[in-house]
Amino acid sequence: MTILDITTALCLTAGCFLGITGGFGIYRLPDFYTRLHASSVTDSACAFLILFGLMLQSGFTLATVKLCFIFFFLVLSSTTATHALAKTARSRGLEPLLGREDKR
Amino acid sequence: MNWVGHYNYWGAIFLMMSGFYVVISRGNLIKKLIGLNIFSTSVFLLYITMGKIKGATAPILTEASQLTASPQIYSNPLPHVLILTAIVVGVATTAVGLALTVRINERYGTIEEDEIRAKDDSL
Amino acid sequence: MIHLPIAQVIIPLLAAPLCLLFRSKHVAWTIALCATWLSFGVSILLAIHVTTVGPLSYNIGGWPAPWGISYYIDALNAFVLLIVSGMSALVLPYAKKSVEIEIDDPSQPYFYSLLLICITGLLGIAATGDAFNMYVFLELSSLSSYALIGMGPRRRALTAAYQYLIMGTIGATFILIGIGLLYSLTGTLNIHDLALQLRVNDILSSENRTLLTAFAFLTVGLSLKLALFPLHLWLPNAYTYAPSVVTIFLAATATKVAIYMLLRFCFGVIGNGTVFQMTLGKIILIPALAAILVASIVAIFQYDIKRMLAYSSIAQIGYMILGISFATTTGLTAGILHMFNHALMKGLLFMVMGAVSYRVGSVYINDFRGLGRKMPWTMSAFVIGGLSLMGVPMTAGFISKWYLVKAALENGWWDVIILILLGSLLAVVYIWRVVETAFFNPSHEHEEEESGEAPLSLLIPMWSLVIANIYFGIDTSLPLGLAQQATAILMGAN
Amino acid sequence: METTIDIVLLTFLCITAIAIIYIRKLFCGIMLLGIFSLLSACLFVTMDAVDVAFTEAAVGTGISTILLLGAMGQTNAHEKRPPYQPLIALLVVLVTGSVLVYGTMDLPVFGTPDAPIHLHVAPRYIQQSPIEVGPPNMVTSVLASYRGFDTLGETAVIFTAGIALVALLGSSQKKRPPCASPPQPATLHDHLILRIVGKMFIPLILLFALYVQFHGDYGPGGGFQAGVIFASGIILYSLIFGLNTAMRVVSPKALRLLGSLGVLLFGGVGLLCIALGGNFLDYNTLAARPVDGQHLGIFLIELGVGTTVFAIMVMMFYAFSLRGRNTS
Repeated sequence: MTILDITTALCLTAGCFLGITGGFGIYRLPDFYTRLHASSVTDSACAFLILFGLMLQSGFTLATVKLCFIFFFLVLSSTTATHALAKTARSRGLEPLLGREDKR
Repeated sequence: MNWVGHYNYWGAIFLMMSGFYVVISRGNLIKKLIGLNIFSTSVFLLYITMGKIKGATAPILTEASQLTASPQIYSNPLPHVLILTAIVVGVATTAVGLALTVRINERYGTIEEDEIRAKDDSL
Repeated sequence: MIHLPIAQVIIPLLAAPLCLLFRSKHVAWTIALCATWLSFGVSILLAIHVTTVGPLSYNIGGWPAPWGISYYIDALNAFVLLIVSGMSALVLPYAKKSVEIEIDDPSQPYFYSLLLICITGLLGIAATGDAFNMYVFLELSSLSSYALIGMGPRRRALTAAYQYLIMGTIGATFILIGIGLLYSLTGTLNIHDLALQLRVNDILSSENRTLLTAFAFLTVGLSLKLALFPLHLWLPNAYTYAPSVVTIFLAATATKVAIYMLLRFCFGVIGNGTVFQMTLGKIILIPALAAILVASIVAIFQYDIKRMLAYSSIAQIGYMILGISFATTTGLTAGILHMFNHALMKGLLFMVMGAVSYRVGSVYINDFRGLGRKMPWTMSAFVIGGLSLMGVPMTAGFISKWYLVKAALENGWWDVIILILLGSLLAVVYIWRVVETAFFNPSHEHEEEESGEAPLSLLIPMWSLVIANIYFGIDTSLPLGLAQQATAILMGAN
Repeated sequence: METTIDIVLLTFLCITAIAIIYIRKLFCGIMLLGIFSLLSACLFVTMDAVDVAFTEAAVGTGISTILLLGAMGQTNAHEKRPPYQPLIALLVVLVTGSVLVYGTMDLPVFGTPDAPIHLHVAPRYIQQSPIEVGPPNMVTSVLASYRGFDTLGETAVIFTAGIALVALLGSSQKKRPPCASPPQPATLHDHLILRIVGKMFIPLILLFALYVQFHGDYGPGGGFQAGVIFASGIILYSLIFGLNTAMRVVSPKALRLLGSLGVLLFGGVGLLCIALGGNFLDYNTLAARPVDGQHLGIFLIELGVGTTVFAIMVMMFYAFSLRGRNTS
């Protein structure tokens, strides 16, 4: 059990935890915009932690380069997707539920 | 406990049957196609299950495997090839089915089987 | 010469994309015509080769049989290839005029391309010696026929095509499961190797549950494809609403090819005289008899004549399956022979329907009033086709019915013989209905528009089938010889 | 470990399937189908079928979903409750399922190395294909060489689907009254972020497609997957910059041409082999050394497959979106 392994384990555990939190959030949070927050947790921190954990294991190989590519792709695509979702929801007239006193 | 080893087949069979159920019990034309997709994907699962060997790797020769002394076990590549073809057939069928659905919707104004039948009978 | 088996399939396959390269419908039609006649020529050469020299095998890619895909042409394959390519060669000259009024101009190249692919698929099934390759080509032919049916002029063509697509795909998936289970038992996909491995590994003699299931799935899947009685629901609509040309072609060939697959798997793979086959024969006997009776009775009550003929097709498929279910030499010969004869007569009858709808616009029974005088050639072709369907001596239909009765006699199944004759009697009833309307009922007075005889390009293919129907009713040596050879191969497979 | 992942994925798949049965919103159903495909792709990876997983992910989650959504957008997004109790359906399914379970009783246990299918034909593929054919990826050698004819059939199938779609959906376009000014299609043109990110992504997607096309010998991939990915690049382009722009980049006419040419290239290689004295698709004849010939042959037919698949996939997308625009 080297220090690398321990770091990997920590990263993966944290990533998994965040992933589960994200899923739980999507299920429990009340409206679209808050759920968007939950899903972006999964998209960003969770994915990053898991990828980083895996990179530590693969060392300086082609696999790491590929993981880097995935990371790069995720950073771009997930942020853009979230943006597109939010924008579409807004332009279709979906009102946020939280913060409106009459609904709560 | 010989039969427990078949769990993977049974999982595939359960999925197959749920797809089959959707196809024959639902009246919505798109839903039927969704069911058909599940049905065929699960058949693919059945094939791939047959080709798997425990402890084997994907049937791609790597340099690392050539260096080791012990001969590497590979899973059977033939089912993979068959399923690659079958996936293509599946998506082709789905596409044609959807094209028909779109046309039916244009001519009948609905994609529910019973409503279509009612419109045909009323003529 | 050695490349004949592959040429058979590859000519129409490559002609299909060629059709699309040129926008013109005339060019597309010409390409399709050339391709079908070429492949018809190839199939004749193949039949000659098979009868004189013997079976022909061809390793695609140069890989020997169980590893690569190989084509294997014996008498049965050659016979089916002859039916399919012969019918397609007759249908294409017919298609030109008929398609012109039923399909709009920009779609015509696509139509011919799809038709060629459908032909390719059916030829591919009949030529290949590889179970999975069979599945691929089965899907190729089915996929194109869904689209072809959906191109029919009325809106119900779409629902018919959709229904066919769903049932056909379920059938194909069942076949895929069956092939997969067979593969898992033997490790091979080549049909002859399958038969060999089943014997070598002693799977046949033991009551192997997987083998039983594999055949159950293959049989049900193929029954869906060949429209055996309770699974026939897609057929009447598909045949009724498809464009005339497609109906002619599919009615004459598609179900026959599915029957060929059934024969290949049930006799070619598991061999003759096994327990499986006996059970299978008994199981498919009931739906076959039910098909003959029920479908014939339903046919009597149809007003749309195309639909009537579609139901009659289901009944005729019943005859073929009946012959197979005897599992005797005579029975099989009868079944295989009826594949050929039914292609001749149903092709002819649907060609008449195409000509009528070309001139009159629809094929309801009322539209047939007085047609006997207006379109004498067309309607007399109908009469001859009808006679052949009933099984009157001197027509092709008689020969297969005769062999069927003979097979039943050998088994001593008197009740079956009575049912066969009853089926013929019912055919008399529904054919007579049309003949009576056409020849003895006066036409509508108010209808003054001149609907004369069908154009020559429709009449010539039609009358070549008339001649074939009579010729093969008198000189039976060609189909009977091939059918007997095929039977000998199937029965001697063990 | 493998078994655990396997069981977990199977459980997920079962849950998804049950959800699809119950859910009535078609949109959710389609999305769940995408998830189903992705999960089964993962399962394929655990069962060593990487090529299959790749294709399933590209087709099941990508193209199928796009096509289904395209069709749904033009029809109804909600499924009505069936008017009858589907008891018969349930019965049929139960009978079929139990027959299948009965049939698996005599199958070899999952994962045993001495099952018949591992003993008879496959060993030659595994042992000889690197020598006889060349590519380290055995799936590619079986797909393109040993069973190359199946692949030709597969290419023909996809070609058929494409022309069937055009024949069915493109036929009655002329009957519609031409609009004086083409209505502005709903694109994401005003979305700055999407446009910029899209511009960054599309070249990468196309590059990746080419990598998959030419790397298929060494890793998972090949003509089919490459074609699908290339097509998805174009589809993304048309989503962002509008259908009209995309159709100026890749016109439907060019697609029809490419689709036909791909099949013809494949068949042409086969015919060339005959001309050079071999059997149909016998690549050994293509070069002096058999292995070189195999290499060249596989390269060419993969190119044919890729071209056709790319053309037909984009063609299908165009057919659906043009139809949608005309009806709306």
